[in-house]
Amino acid sequence: MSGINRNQMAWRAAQDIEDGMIVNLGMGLPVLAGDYVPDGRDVFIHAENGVIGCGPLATPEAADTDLVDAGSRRITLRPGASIVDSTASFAMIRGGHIDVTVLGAFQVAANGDLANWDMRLPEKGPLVGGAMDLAACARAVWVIMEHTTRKGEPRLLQACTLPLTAVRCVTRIFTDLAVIDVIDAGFLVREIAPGITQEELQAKSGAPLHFAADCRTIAAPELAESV
Amino acid sequence: MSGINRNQMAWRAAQDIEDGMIVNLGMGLPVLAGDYVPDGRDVFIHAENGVIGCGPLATPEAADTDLVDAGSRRITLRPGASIVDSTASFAMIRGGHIDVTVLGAFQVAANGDLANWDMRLPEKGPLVGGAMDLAACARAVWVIMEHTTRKGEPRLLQACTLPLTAVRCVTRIFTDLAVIDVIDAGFLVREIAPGITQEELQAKSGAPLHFAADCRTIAAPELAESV
Amino acid sequence: MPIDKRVAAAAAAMDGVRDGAVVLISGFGGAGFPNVLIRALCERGLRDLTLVVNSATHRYSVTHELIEAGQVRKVVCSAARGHAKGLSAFEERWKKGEIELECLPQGSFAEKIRAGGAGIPAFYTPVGFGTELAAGKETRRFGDRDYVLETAITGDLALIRADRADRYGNLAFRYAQANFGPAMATAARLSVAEVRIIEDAPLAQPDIQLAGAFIDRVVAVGDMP
Amino acid sequence: MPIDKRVAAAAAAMDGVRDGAVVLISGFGGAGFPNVLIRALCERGLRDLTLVVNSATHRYSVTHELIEAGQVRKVVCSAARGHAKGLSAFEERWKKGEIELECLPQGSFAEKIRAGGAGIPAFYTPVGFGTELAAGKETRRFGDRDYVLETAITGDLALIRADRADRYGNLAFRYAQANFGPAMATAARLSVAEVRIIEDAPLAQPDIQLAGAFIDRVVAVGDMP
Repeated sequence: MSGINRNQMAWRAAQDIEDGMIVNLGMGLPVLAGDYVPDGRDVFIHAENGVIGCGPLATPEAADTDLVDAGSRRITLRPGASIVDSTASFAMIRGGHIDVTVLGAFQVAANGDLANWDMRLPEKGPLVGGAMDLAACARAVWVIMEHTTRKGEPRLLQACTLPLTAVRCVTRIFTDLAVIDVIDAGFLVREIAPGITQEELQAKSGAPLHFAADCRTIAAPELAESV
Repeated sequence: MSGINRNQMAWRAAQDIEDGMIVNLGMGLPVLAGDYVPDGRDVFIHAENGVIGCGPLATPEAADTDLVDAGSRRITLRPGASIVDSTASFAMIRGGHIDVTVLGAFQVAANGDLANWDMRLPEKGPLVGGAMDLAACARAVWVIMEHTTRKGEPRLLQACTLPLTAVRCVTRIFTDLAVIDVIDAGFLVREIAPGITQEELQAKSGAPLHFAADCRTIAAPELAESV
Repeated sequence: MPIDKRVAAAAAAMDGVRDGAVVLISGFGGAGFPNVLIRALCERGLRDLTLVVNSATHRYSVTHELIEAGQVRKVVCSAARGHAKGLSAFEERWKKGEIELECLPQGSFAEKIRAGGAGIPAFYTPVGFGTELAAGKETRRFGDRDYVLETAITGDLALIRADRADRYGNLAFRYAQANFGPAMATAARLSVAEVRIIEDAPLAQPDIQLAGAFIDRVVAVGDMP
Repeated sequence: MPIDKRVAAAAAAMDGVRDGAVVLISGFGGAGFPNVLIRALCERGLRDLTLVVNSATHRYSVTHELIEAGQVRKVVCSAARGHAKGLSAFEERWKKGEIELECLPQGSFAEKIRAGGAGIPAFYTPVGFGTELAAGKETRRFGDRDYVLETAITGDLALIRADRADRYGNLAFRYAQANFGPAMATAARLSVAEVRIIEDAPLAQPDIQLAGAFIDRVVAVGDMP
């Protein structure tokens, strides 16, 4: 039971990014989703450090120390991009001006609670960054994550056990096994990876799953897993 | 008993504006004070609409609809001037970044309470503008006003009878008859207009006056009263 | 589909605005009045509007046309007094009890709008404490000073004026033209800008003073009349 | 006397800074770190500093030099984790209880500093509600949502980096260089900027992104090393 690969997960999330949206992408898989936004959809990617309209990564020759995203990556600007300071950038986030944020996560609860910032690493200091602002205030909060931990423990839970990022915020989850909405009744499976049964999915989840009447198979193209 | 004229009042207030200060001037006499800042003192005049560094009024040929002060006067910019929006302009005021504001007033109380925004005109709507922000938050609040009303009633009072602009805010008052500091004990007369006795000044004031040990005569140059 | 926020006419820029709308209107000190948009709004003939505007009446603004047309139920402002000798259209109706008035210190007016756009439901300010404009408002002491609790303002529609725009709705202002405009654009559900000119090319990044993210529609109207 | 905020050397720009100072330091995402000023501060050999800085440790910043030198008592930040495999200088001292840590959501961190410079003693934000970062903080419901009360941050010293300055302390930033700098400059008693270049002529009005009113001293340090 393998599910879809990480590039396919990013691809699948990207399909739901709508034309004209302002989108904030967390590090890792969410940023990768940015590369798979379908052609013809005009999207502004926001970075917490104030860039409104991130373009592709800069080539080594074009790289500029001052033109970076929140992950310190040297980027370019898309046409129509602008840049504001941190106060204005977070005013924009908190004020509900980000249409969707796509975040990584450790755990999501059936009521939409999100835990994505603190794994309780005993040796490391805490790092919250803009995660709480984005999770609490973006109009839609989507998560991309593996359906279970490496040890096989479920990440979809009745209640999160790790420290929360924000309460009742997640609206959609893209995993290697399914696409799941969070609704009042809990987890609603919309799509399921090829070859996975509903029973198998439930067995890998820590809270009851509802299945949409029109629940279908995730239709992702073949995409080689990046190294 | 005439006291000094309005130009001399403005001149006198201007002498206390220090080198390097950021100053906000209310309409009328306070703006006039801006013209009398001694040569060689480098001052930035702030206007509530966001201009930091107002220059002289524009000539009719140079006048620009978009380059105005808070009183809708077409102005110029001084070297080094910048302009911010209203939110930032009032953040600057409220944050204590204006060294001194010079305001007109109807009444000042012995505890520094200021009444300068509402004369209770029965026919007119209220107009507070930025007066409360400036009075409550500038580092120093100075008032230029006639010592009494046209009817001869005192404007320096034990307690204001008109609606307050801000409590305990005024630190210095320039009238046609005196220069008065507001200290914990009440009004302290620092300077007195030529030919006015302490008894005459007290008679025209509605609260006890203290007189500084070194109280002296206001030394204003001859300045013709403007028409 | 390439983003394109340009609208050909001011009338079309008012599509969807309804009776009872809360309308934020920029302009201060004679600069930044979106007079073409205010007239277009007036022509829709709506009722029960609330205007959030620094001056209820200003000699360079045409808000009085909305007021004279009986379209305004309430005004939130810092200045409600006309310049002329007689009563302004606003003052006349206000005195008769036909228009409700909320008068605010100008900095609180600006900050409440900024809060509305920035997801801050309420904040404390020292301004107004001990005055009748704070009557009935909650107060609280922090350190050795007293503060007034002010809540956010949001609106259904923002009308603002800028100098230049591009198809993305990015705006550049001249001199003191911005004033309340940038904050208002962040605080309204539908934000419309009138500008002197819409450039064919995107505005250069350092020239952009308000991100197009906050603007829904932009209309080129040429110079101020 | 003509205003002139230029200082010849970074060391002189630290004049008057004392033990126990609360120091606001800009920089985020790799841009806007005032590394020359941080080193100059370090060379003063002060004690018990509180650093208000987005990242306790960042691979493009030299705040770790202050930490390694034992000059830091407390860090207020949104990111307290090093990039390297091992413990960062901060993490090591924090684990030993030698440095106090206040970790904040980044937007609350920014807004608290903005509030400090804008005369707002406290504000409500939805961010952090229901999380351990809001533990012990006052909460309040407005409408159908719960909010956390956050109080202002002010400092004794702000160290920020910009691209260009003039004698008045006016600043222009490049791209994402501004980040926390403008807010920090408004919130500190003494605000110092390092810049690539100080122009002889005043910066043009539309180019000024932070008014010199907020800057006390400016030092030209050339390009980032």
